[in-house]
Amino acid sequence: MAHKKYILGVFDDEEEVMHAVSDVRGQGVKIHEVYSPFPIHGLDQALGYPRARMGVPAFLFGITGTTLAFLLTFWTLGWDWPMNIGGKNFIPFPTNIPIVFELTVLLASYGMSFVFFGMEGLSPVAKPVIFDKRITDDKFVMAIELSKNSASEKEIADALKGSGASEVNIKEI
Amino acid sequence: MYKSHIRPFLLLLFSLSTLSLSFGQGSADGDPVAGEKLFNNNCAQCHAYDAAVVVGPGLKGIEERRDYDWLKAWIQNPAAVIASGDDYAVELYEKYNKTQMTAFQSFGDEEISAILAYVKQANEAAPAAAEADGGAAVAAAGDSGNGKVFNVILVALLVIMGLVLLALLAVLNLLNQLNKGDSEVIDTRGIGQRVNDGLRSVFQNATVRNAIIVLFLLFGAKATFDGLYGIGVHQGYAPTQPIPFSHKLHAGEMEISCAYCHTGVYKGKQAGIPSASICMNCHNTIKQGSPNIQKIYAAIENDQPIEWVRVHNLPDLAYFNHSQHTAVAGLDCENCHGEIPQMEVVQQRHSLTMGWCIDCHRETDVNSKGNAYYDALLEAHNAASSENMKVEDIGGLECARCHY
Amino acid sequence: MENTTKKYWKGIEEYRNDIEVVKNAEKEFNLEDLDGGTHRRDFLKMLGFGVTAVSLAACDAPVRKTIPYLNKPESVEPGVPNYFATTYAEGGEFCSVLVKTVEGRPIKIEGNKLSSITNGGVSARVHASVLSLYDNEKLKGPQKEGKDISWEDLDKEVMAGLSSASNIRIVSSSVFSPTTKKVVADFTSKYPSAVHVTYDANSASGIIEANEASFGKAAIPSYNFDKANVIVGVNCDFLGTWLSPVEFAGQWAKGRKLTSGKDGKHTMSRHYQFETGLTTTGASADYRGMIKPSQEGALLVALYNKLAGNTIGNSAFSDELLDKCVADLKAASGSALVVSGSNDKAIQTVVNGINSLLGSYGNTISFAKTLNNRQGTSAEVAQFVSDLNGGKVDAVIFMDANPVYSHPQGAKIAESLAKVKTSVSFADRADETAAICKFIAPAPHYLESWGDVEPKTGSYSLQQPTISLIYNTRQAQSSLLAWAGLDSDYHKYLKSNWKSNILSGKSWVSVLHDGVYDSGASSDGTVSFAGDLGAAAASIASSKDGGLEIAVFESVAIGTGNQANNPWLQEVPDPISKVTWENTLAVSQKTANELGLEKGDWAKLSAGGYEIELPVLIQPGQAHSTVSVAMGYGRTAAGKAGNVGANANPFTNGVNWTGGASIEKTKSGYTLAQTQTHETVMGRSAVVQESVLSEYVKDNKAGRFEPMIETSEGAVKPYTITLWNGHEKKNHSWGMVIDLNTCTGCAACLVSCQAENNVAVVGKKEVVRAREMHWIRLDRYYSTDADTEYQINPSHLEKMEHASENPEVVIQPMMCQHCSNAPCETVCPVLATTHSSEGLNQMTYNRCVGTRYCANNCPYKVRRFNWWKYYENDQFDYNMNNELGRMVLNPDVTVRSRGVIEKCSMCVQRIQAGKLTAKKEKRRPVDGEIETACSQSCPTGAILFGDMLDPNSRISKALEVEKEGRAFHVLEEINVQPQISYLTKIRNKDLVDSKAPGMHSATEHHEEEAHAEEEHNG
Amino acid sequence: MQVVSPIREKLVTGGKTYHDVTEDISRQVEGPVTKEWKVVFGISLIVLLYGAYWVYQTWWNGLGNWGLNKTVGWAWDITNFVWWVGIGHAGTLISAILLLFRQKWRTSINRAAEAMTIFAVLCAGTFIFLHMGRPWLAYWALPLPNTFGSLWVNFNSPLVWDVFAISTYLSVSLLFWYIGLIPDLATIRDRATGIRKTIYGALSMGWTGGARAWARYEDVSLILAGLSTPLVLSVHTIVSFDFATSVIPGWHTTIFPPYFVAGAIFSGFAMVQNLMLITRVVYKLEDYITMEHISLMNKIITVTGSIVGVAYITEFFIAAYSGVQYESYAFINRATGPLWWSYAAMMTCNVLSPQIFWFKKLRENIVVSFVIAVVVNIGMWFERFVIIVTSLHRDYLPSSWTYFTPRMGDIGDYLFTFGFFFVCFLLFAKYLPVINMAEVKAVLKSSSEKSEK
Repeated sequence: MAHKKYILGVFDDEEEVMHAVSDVRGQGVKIHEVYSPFPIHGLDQALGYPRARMGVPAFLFGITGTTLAFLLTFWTLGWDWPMNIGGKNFIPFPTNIPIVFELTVLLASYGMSFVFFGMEGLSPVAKPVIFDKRITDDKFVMAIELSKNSASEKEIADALKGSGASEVNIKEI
Repeated sequence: MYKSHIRPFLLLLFSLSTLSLSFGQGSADGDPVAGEKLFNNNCAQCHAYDAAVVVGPGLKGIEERRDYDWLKAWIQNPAAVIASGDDYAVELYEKYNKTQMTAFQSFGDEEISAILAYVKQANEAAPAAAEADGGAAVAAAGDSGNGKVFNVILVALLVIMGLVLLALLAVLNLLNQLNKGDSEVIDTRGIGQRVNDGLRSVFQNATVRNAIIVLFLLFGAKATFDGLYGIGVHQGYAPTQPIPFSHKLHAGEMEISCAYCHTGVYKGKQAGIPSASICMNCHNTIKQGSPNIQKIYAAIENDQPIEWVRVHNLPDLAYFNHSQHTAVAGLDCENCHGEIPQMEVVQQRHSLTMGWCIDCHRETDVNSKGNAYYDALLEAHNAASSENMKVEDIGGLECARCHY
Repeated sequence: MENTTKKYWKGIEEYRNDIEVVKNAEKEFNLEDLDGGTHRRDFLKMLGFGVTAVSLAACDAPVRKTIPYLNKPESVEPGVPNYFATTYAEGGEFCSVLVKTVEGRPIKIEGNKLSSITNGGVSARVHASVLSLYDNEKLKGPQKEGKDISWEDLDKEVMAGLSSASNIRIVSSSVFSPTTKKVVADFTSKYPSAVHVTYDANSASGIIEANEASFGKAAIPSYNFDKANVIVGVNCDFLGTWLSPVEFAGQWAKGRKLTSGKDGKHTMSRHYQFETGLTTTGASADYRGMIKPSQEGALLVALYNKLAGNTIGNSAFSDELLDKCVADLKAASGSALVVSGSNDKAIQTVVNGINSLLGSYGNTISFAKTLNNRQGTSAEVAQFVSDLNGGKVDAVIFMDANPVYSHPQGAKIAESLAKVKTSVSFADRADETAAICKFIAPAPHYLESWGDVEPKTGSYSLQQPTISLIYNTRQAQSSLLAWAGLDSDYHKYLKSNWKSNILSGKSWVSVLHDGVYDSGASSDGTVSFAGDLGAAAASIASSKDGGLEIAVFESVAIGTGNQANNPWLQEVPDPISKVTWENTLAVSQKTANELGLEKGDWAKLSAGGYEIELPVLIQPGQAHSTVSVAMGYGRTAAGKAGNVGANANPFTNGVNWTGGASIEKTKSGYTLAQTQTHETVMGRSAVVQESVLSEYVKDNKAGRFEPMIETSEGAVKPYTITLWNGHEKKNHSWGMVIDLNTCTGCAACLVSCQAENNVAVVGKKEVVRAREMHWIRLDRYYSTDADTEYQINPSHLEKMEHASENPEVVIQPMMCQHCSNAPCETVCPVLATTHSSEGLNQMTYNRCVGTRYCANNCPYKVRRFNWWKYYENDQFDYNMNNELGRMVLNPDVTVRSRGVIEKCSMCVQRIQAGKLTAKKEKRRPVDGEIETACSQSCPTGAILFGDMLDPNSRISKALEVEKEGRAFHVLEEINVQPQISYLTKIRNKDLVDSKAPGMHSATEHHEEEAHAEEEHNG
Repeated sequence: MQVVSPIREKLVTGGKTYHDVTEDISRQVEGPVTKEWKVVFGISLIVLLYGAYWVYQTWWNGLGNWGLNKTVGWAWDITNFVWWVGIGHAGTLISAILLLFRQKWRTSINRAAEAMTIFAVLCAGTFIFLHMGRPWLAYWALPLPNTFGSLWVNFNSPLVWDVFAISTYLSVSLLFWYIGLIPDLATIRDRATGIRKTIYGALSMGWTGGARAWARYEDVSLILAGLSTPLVLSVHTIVSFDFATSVIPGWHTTIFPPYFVAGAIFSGFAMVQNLMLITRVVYKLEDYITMEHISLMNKIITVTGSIVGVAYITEFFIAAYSGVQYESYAFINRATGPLWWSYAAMMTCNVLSPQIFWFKKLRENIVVSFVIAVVVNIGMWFERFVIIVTSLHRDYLPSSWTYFTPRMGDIGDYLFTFGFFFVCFLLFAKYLPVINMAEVKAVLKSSSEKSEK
């Protein structure tokens, strides 16, 4: 497989990288991704990403949990094996509400998290592309894939330098 | 779930035959219903009610052959009748290999006339009964057939699943190639190689690999789970017994009633393992020479009971009463023990797990007919429901029915 | 164990081989208990149908062997119990019983309803006797000087000794068996020097001697408590231990039963009790006075004087209560009964005088049939002791007697006994006396024996073996016959004696079947009093106040101590003090304060040169300046369970009390093994409801506490408010009605339940930690002097915790209430406890994971947790820790494993069995056919069990009238809807005298104050 | 609401740069274990092993090793359970609620607090198993299909609710904690070599720190916080149902849910305070865990302590006002009965002792803060003991009234959980970053104009 060539602009400050993003994008350069040691608010909008809608899977999984919990409690004690428990009705309502709540939360949180892991390809066996080891320390890296841009390597590197990158590196992956 | 659909049918047949029997008029003033029970428990292992010879002569027409007083004397103490030099008695004794009939001293007029009434009535009703037997056999055959059908469906499903998998792989392979954009390139690999490569590429896909790992874990967990629940379930257990007693011979061919040896089965909690003395009722004359029969002799001489191996073991925490299921519910032994009369070596046919018990209690109708205990219950049930009254409906699923 | 298993069963071939190995001891987890090896097979070969398990390989199915009978007895069907009628007769106590045997082993004692004396009542000790059968500390065979000997050798040596003896004594407890008497006579005719000495550990010598002097009849008459309208007991625990308590309790209860409704019985006897220590009789009495033992005589003399209007002697005794009592007695002439438990001839003479004055003879007392179970007199015992000490006796045989332990001069007897040339004991173990005897010819337990008794003239009761001999033992009668040179087959002897002397043509088999036989014989019962009252009064007057007096009493559980090694009995809480596993020094709070004693102290009690050290019990109702100590404890050779407490017999002094005692505190900080530590009911009228007769007559609901819940529609009854639809009971609705009026707290139900339900014994240490396992308990509440009106005031609540000086007592049997809205069921996470459609709260042990939430959430605190494994555990070395002791286990009830909850199941195994019987016979169960262990054994019929849906059952009928009367549910206001109803306790007391909660407000305030003052003065 | 204002002290002092943050916090993960760590770990391990001996005793021989009896069926076991669950509330609460309220000061402490939550909940879970008579059958409390029929579980039972609540809470807390750890694990991965790189690499699940991932990450964190907040409140509510739904006077109280939750926050913050103060000294993190943090924590402790105090008084009022004899007796007995000393201990430790934080001097005194936090935890233990034991030991029928005396088994099993907790916490502190580097970096500027290069 052919290696892809990336031009990396390394920044020292989150504000600089924010400015750089609009700068670089303004010059018509397609940014592959911006990496940072911590979340930078507004960066995703600046990069033109759609809003992260993690609430959708959370809601779907949550509603699944609610349904499952109701079905489980009603079916087991109401239909499968009704038992006289302390003179109460066979169907455990509303005494099943805590169960329903807990299962809703459990499924929502795990479902959402696993969807997140899946979307980001996070898994213990994942082989991440690390452009710069300092990303997780104190550097902010803007990666630009050369092949996806019409501009030349030099142009892009200059653009990066111009918007405040402390270094510009090139990496083939 | 377990073959329960034939049970009502059998029950129906059983009750029909009983019904027809009870409507027949007995010649003697005995009660043929009581007589049937007595006959089955005491006589049937050596005598047939018809003309067939089992150990002793068939009883068809016995009242024509001998008068009542003679019969009474004979039943109560055959040895005395033989000793008295009665011709018929001595002849009988000689004819049947000098096998002396067991004495039934406790039988009075009531019992004897009841048995005689039953014999007579049974012979009259024999054709009907034969029909009933046939019906039952058919039902049993249908049942085992069902099991096979189920297996066939399973295998078929598996095959279909395999085919679907192959098809999917092929599609995937095609897509893969299209994706690579080299569809025009003529694939020079052999078909085996292609499948191989296709499979490899599939397995190299992280998602597929993860999915397989997850599936494997799930199946592993399920298998462990099932295995753990299977601990203590000994379905199919068929231990070797100290004496290779054949139920097929005794219960099957000889048609000895179960209750003759398992004396407690209609009376109490345990069916009971027969004492050596019960074996000796017949085997003091029959097959004396067999080395296995000699073991019984040895046991009696050495005063050392035979140590049988229990086949059906319920945990001690479960209370099971045979008489509840036999005498009250009217179930056949086969319901739980399988087709014992066909078993050379007795085997535990059912899982005997609680789930198995519960399933039966959910699906079995209460044998409420003619039992005043259930009258009010039945009335209340029928008023509220159009379905038959199941064991479940009278508390058959409650914990303290079996656990206390 | 390995070596002994074989020995247990040696005698078995002689009888039927019909004993089953204990199957249920290995319940639940213990599948691989069997250790293989040949000894076990040998053991099993002699047994009948047995189930056991050998684990061959860990993964394989455990091979369970099933061993059938070699030759099955016709009467035995594995799993189907058989019942045999027999008779408990030990140490002068008797009871006609039915014995439930399963595969040849007796597992439960039930009352024989055919008996005209005990009427199906059974006492705690009789119930427990089935466990004594399986005591593995009994002798396995005859012994000579501690070494095993064969019966032949023993016979030879004993006969040699007897023939050379010139002065033989047979010492036995009262022999009321006609055939045994004949055996003794036969023996005596062979050995003319033999003298039969009747020695009762707790004798009624005083009554016998007084009756001889008063009426010329050296016997105990029959008492009819049911015919008495006024009963006066003076230190006489006739409901617990005196003479024939099961019979008396039944009679007494007849006079105490009340029924509500228009046509109900609204009368009851009035019962006065004057006593030293608080007994179950005193607790059940309407009026109770506290007297010192030295005052017994004075009280009776004063009573006589007041009744007769003339003076037989001076009496310093005066008491308001006595005056009241006199008035009532006078009014009830002809239907009054005065009894005294004293062993003093003079006192009993005065009692005879009083009874004859009241016209009791022929009415409430009858000599037409005498009570034969106490025959010993102190004179003949004294003669024997002096002969023995004087070295005049050269051969002595002890039969059901243990004087070295139980006689006040036991130590001296032991010394002299060692010098006797030939001494034999028939004891089942090397007890205190037998250990000193040269020979022990162990007699089997009564359940292994033939025999007969004639407890009352013309009323016989037969004994038959219900199990073959467990050890190599021989009946005492057989031994005596053998030594007399006769055929030692006592069965044959008994049968022939009955055929020729007793049966008068009746069938032996039918009598044996029934177990009892009434010949109708009676003597002329008319008597006229000819006692010397003056002399008696003079003798009484000479006995002076003894300062600190020790009263020795027989406890309900242990009695005279002959069954001391019975762990069931040791763990029975005393009906009053609730102490288990030991005897105590009971003193009143006032005396304790004076003597500087406190709860938790141990003290040394000494009098007449003898001293014992025991824990102190502060006992409400105990007379001041007295100490009560139970006899029957302090055995040294009873066994592991029995050697507890201290021996109080030397204090008996022939009359059960000693004066001039001193007490000295030795240590403190001890916790008594009490099952109930709180004294009062804290004014909780939802728990105990009581009233007095006069109020009850006016209003059947007197004393009832009926909680109402305020709603928007006004006040409604609690059960009308519910969130749930409830579940209809269609088939049966099992329930109980418990009459607080007739419950005496005798603990028969408790032991019966323990036997029926395999309830574990936990031992003293665990009782101290409040972990006893009993499924039924007898809550005992004392009244308090504090105002019982509830106030939010800590200091007042603290006052409510203290019992009155002489409290009124309520005893309330408490077991699982089988609530229809059971709080325990709701909280169980795993559905181990659910409700049946027949109203039972079902506890499924094998589902239980042991969170104990149910126990916490039980408002009645009736659930018991298995803190340890109580079987096959050396930490709990009681009956469930040995092969033999486990034979008593009921095969129909699971032995609970460690870590599960258990509780009263309302004997569901019996319900199921009863229903099955009915189903087999195609009918509905008949009322009374199914009985729980507790209801069945209650001598007073206080517990009534039945199907509340069966309109013809006794319980339905009782509830029908009592619903608007005495029936109440405990804690009705929390709306758990129990299946158990209680009937209010009604005392035949004047309203002003009542201490019951709520009764105060019914009377005028000043009256109450005046009365309180009176109480203090009295 | 706390708002970061210019006059406030900096959240992180000492003028740290991003790299300093990485260095300071990764140092302890990467460096060799210190002597202090070894000593403390050794002690914890000894305590754990000693406790394990008693756990073995209770499991092998039975619950008889405890001081329980027929009347008091729960005492130390459930007291410890509720206590640990209560402590376990602080972590998720700090992370979740403070995240929702955008309280930035949480960043320095949330990691340790969440870890503490998990270990505390595990300790609580230990008691769920320990208190069972037959713990090997604990799985019966789960609704698994089985060969018994299938026999299910009782969804009416608060214990089943507990099973669901505690397991959900543990799972979700673990998830929350772990998701928070991922970026920091990546930091360590990128600094590490060899096997450590592999391990931390696997643990960090391939985190790269891309903007898209961060955006989703933030969203996930926020939603998880949103889910965890009611979850946290529900857990102790459900734990309180164990008591509130029963019929036992003293337990049967509707005030329990809020009162338990307040108590849980109270004890949880106290425990966080304790651990924080220790970690701060041991790992020299004074610049991250500042006096501001300590002071804020103390204020919360005072507030929740007072809420709990109000609840205690309300209970008494309700008991008296209800007119129910059993109810009012239960409370009078609490305060004046045989176990009055436990009530006194509870009142002193929980209600009175935190009031000293009204004084700023004391609030900002580290020793006082530490001592009071310990006292509060003792007090909260007594609170549960009071609720459980005093209610049980004298309930409806006076005949069953008993007293409770602990035995060695009670103490040993409690020690076991202490050993377990500290061993786990020390391992965590050694092998994982105790402070959320990513979050601290994000707030570095919240208080400083511009981080120095």
